[in-house]
Amino acid sequence: MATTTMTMAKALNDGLRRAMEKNKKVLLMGEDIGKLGGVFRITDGLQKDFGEDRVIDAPLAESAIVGTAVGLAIRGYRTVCEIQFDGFVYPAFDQIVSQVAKLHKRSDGSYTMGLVIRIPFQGGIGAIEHHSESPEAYFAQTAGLRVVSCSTPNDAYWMIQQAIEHDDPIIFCEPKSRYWEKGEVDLDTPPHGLFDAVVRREGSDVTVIGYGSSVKTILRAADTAAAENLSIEVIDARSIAPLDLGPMIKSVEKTGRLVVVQEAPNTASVGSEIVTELTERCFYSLRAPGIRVSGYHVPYPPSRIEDEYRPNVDRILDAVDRVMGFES
Amino acid sequence: MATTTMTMAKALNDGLRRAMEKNKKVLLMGEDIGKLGGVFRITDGLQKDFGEDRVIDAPLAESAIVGTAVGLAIRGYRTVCEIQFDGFVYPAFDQIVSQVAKLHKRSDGSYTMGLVIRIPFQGGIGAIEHHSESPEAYFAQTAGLRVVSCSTPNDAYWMIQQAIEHDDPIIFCEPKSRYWEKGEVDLDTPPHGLFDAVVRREGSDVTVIGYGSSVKTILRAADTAAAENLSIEVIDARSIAPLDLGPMIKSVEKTGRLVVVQEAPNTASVGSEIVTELTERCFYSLRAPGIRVSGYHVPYPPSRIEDEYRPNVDRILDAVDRVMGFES
Amino acid sequence: MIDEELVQLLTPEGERVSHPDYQSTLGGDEIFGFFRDMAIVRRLCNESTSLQRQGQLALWAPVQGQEAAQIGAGRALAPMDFTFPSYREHGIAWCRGVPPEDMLRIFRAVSNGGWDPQKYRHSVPTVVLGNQALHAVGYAMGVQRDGAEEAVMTFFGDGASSQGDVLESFVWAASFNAPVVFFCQNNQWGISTPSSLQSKVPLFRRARGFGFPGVRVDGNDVLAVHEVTKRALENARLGGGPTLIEAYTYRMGAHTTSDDPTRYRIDAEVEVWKHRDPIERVKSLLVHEYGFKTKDFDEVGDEADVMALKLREDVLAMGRPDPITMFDDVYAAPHPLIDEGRREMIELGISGGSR
Amino acid sequence: MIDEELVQLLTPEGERVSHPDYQSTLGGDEIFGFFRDMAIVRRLCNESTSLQRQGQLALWAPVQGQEAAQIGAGRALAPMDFTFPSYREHGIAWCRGVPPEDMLRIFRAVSNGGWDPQKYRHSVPTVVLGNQALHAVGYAMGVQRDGAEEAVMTFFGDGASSQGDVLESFVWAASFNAPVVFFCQNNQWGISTPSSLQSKVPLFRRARGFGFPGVRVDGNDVLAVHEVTKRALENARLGGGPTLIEAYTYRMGAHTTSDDPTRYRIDAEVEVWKHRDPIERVKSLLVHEYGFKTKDFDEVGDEADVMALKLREDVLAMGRPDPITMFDDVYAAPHPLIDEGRREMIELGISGGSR
Ligand SMILES: Cc1ncc(C[n+]2csc(CCOP(=O)(O)OP(=O)(O)O)c2C)c(N)n1
Ligand SMILES: Cc1ncc(C[n+]2csc(CCOP(=O)(O)OP(=O)(O)O)c2C)c(N)n1
Ligand SMILES: [Mg+2]
Ligand SMILES: [Mg+2]
Repeated sequence: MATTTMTMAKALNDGLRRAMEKNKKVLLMGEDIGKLGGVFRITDGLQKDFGEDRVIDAPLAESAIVGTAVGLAIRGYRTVCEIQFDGFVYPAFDQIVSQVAKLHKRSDGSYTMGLVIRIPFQGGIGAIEHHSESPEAYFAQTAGLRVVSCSTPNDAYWMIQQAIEHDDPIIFCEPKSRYWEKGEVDLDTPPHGLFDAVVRREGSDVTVIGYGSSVKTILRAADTAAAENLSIEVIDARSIAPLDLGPMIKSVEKTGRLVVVQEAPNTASVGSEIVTELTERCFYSLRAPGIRVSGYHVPYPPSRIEDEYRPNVDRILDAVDRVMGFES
Repeated sequence: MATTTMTMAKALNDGLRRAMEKNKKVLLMGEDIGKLGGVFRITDGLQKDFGEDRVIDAPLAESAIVGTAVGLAIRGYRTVCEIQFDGFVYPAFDQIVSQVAKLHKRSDGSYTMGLVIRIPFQGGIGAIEHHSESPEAYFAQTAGLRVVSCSTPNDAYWMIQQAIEHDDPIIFCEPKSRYWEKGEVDLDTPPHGLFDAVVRREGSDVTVIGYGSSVKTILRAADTAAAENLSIEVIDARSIAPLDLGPMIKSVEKTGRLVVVQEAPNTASVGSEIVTELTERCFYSLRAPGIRVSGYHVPYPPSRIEDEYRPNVDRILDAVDRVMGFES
Repeated sequence: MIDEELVQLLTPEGERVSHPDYQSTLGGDEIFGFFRDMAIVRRLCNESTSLQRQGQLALWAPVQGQEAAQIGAGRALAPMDFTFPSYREHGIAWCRGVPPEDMLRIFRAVSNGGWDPQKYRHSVPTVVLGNQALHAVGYAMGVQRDGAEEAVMTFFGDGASSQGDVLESFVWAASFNAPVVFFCQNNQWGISTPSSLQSKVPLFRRARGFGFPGVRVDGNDVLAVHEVTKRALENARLGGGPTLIEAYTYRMGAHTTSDDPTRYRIDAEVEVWKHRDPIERVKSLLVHEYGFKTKDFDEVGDEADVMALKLREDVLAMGRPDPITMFDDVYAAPHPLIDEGRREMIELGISGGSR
Repeated sequence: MIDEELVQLLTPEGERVSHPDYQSTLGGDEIFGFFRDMAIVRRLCNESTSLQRQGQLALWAPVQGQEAAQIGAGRALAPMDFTFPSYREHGIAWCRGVPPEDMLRIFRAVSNGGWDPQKYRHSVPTVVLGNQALHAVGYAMGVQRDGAEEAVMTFFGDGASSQGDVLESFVWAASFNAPVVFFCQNNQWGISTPSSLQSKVPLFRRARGFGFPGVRVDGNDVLAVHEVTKRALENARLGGGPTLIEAYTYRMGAHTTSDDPTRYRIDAEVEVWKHRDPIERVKSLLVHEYGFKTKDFDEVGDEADVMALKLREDVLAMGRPDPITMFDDVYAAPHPLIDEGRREMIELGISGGSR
């Protein structure tokens, strides 16, 4: 097993490179992704190596980035669109919801909507407004789309390749605050299927589920809790839509307690969905209601106070305490 | 008490008229709302009476309809935007999510975002694609917005006026399949606050919550159930965001069983939100998990089979049976 | 309509006029072929309207008045070209070989599409105004990358020309010099909205400001439309980049069968345009210049009747789809919520689950 | 830059040139005022850059090179006009009277806005490219309805000119003949994207195709920008409708302090533009034509230093907001989720709840 250590940013870069080497129909398109390599340098060097026809610097219009990727998909190309920041995906919302999500169906399967929309999402980098949002629920809600998120370099490396190979359109959410953290990457074998939830840490008292940047925060909370003899099982959802409920059900049946962590606000969120589904399926096992730890119901705040907006170790542990204390 | 009988379409028309008479700053803007009176005739006659400056026929661009309404709000006008059909609100999504929802905050309260976005939503009229969608969760999720829906002519008459008077931006969802159904309208007194949930029928065995077109379907299901001695309490959520949880909690504490009905698919939906919130708040009262009856996770189907997509009496009763049978 | 900027080769009376840049080199048989196409499409439209009135269709979007625009353009296409229509391009679909009954599936509300777009190289209808213009540009960028000598054409209305997606597609087509022809049918109305609200100046001029040529053509003159489109497509195929064609025409009927145009437009306007009927003028040319006879036209009428009869039969035979088909082709790969939905539908007895 | 279509009144060397349509009637004191504004704005920009380097700001978007475009335009505004900026319009904000420290609140990441837009009649920064153009048109439609003689101006870049919202705002401004001036600062770059990717033809020409005039002005010539903008604003106030002004200029610095322009542009290009510095040329004019002296310029330098010192102090004094302020002004009316959030924050001890 050839493993190597790299950042998530590099893992994505390598994953994209490998996908482009494998399949000549794979294109990249986005704002500033060429010479600049993207504002996060995820596509660094790829235009130099694959040319301007395959790594396409886009005029500044997100609806057009996605809309032309649809046309390219119809022509048999696989385009990986880079949305520069989460808050700039909304101009493309119409194309995503009305076309990307529905054209396979509308054409009775004639069109393959093989395209990936990469979105650096969630906060934590001290950015100004519109650069720290968590729009995943908008897409999770939309039939016809799939939504995934990576939380480690290894996942990033493999999931981006799996997403590009997949025939359905995929919203690929990258936790930008983790881009520069390093981890082991296995260059030979993908660790999991693209749509698998994964238990990141076993535990017996409470199940805590999250995705993207939250996973590491939850793991930290689990460390702290362990010091107090509280055993947290940590699940990385990875696939936000569809949810891989199997491992989650198994866990909740074991622990009887559930906390879901996300940076998006509560209302009609992925967290609400996880709680609802698991409550329906594990009703008799649950010894307390499932609780969400989320961003507050406000526009993402100025980043000097973003740490108080985003779920942190304290808030997660507080929620854990609440579900633990429910019966006592 | 002056009451009169009229359709929901007429009630909305009268409500708009009254709001325009009361406040000269109220404008209407939308596609075909002038001479044609809108494709549903909700604005019938209003341009004739209030002039082209107050009832503005828009060039065909939804982002511009909402974006200019933002500018008008900054200038002190209150614009009621008509989106012709649910499926055509997405081009305006960016303006709604990034500007309408956030400008009051961004300006530290200096800007009042008093505007109403009317969306004829949900299916049931035998239309072609994009004319029958239920986009409410996208907006419910978005901090800074409020989302309401009327289910009767009386509510339509009053809620549209209350929405126009309200200082926050409001997504006003009109159940288009009910436009032509008649009901009593009290011309003197509003029946409820804009954000109040209302018990439409008292019952003791199961709480069934819905909004918009679903309310009448649920009431029909309750009739059928009553014949079998099953007592359903029917709640019209009316305010989709924020939810008025008080009456819902009271009801679930009484019945111990919960079903939520919506035309939108399940994932990260308003239904998921209602179930999650009520499970958290009524955990010990619930004798079965809350269940959603929703549209399926598919693009809205061709309308010849829409009745099998939308929650109908049978599917509601099936869900009621399931929550009733849970313990037995 | 006396307009220097308007390319016209045939007057409303069916007389040829010369144009400095365009001339038609078509022979009588070819022109008769256009007549035939237009007559059949009109018949198809009338039959569909009556099917709708009889409750057999949920809706119909009439194309009457725009036959020359669509046949002139559609017949300029090469087989390998690809087209991205809006919802009113029945004439284009006809030229692409889409079976008439397939065109009606969406209007009978049994499908959201209706035909195999890859087979006919003609995309499924796009109902959201303007979305398809970007698809066309993207497809054209694919053509470029394949080094293929193919053109792409997309269709939208005067109303849709105000949508951001159409305007962004102009930016992109120019930036990438994409082999795409934008075909805007300015039929003077977008439901009740007059085209003057979308633009105070002729729409075709918009292209120039984006850096590519725009042409206004008499959309009721099949010969002019054909020449202008042929030239634009050839130019695109040879790497010359995009063109915007504004076909100046008129929507003779209602927006759709749900619409009531008497609420917003005056009869006199419709009357004026009746004299510019696209079929009459070419018929007149065929009679006077090429000596076609009543018999010849009657034969086309008969052919159209046969088509219409078959169309009617086909439509009536289109049953209600099994509801479980709503789960087909939502995703290319298995999906748990699709499986769950199918299972529920079968359990509830809504569908037998046969497929 | 030798371009017939470019309105220029002052060469890079500071020599006057005549133009058939525009001439400046300003006196020396007024021109010196412009110099002062530009010098102070440049100082503000430099101070902010250094504050960012010292870790006191999260980000800064430099305006260096664009001072003439912004001061020329900003000083053409009347007090009652209303302006809708993007994120780089520090010069416009300066002209509107926004206190410099307020401009920096967003960059210190303590606010998403920073000033009271109604007070200064200058909207808060719009970060989503192009959104503000529609707000400006809407506001202008309000001005029309009020029968007021006011103009509205909105600012965006060459990059943003490709966004659907900007293009739709052109459609609407033309349709409603709105009293709005679109001021596009073509600074040649949108982060790493050259303006040639947004348009193959000069951007100002786009307006004509939408039915209103476009003008390209030397954006480094404060006199020309001032005259062109003044004319466009007057025209708007008097019911003449919209104008697009393309101020042809250059972003001398990085896109923001997070950007590394060496990755995508060559030094030689920057060098060329150094010789077109907007401040140098007006200084030269002031010296040679009006006899201003080193002392006069030094005084402005001193004034700028005072401003910069105060700015630094003000910024350093800007503490971290109490987290509970995130719940303020989300809604105008009470909202249960806001109450709940506040409560939770107090219970968790994150905030004392003081306000
Ligand atoms: C984004 C969007 N908004 C609104 C509609 C509703 N709508 C359908 S057709 C139409 C008018 C379109 O006019 P035009 O583009 O001129 O095409 P025509 O119908 O005349 O062929 C409208 C407003 C839509 N389909 N899509
Ligand atoms: C809708 C949207 N997409 C992407 C971005 C990210 N972004 C910020 S500035 C910028 C470049 C803008 O260039 P231009 O309009 O020329 O303005 P300039 O920065 O040169 O002043 C980009 C791509 C954004 N802010 N909004
Ligand atoms: Mg039209
Ligand atoms: Mg720029």
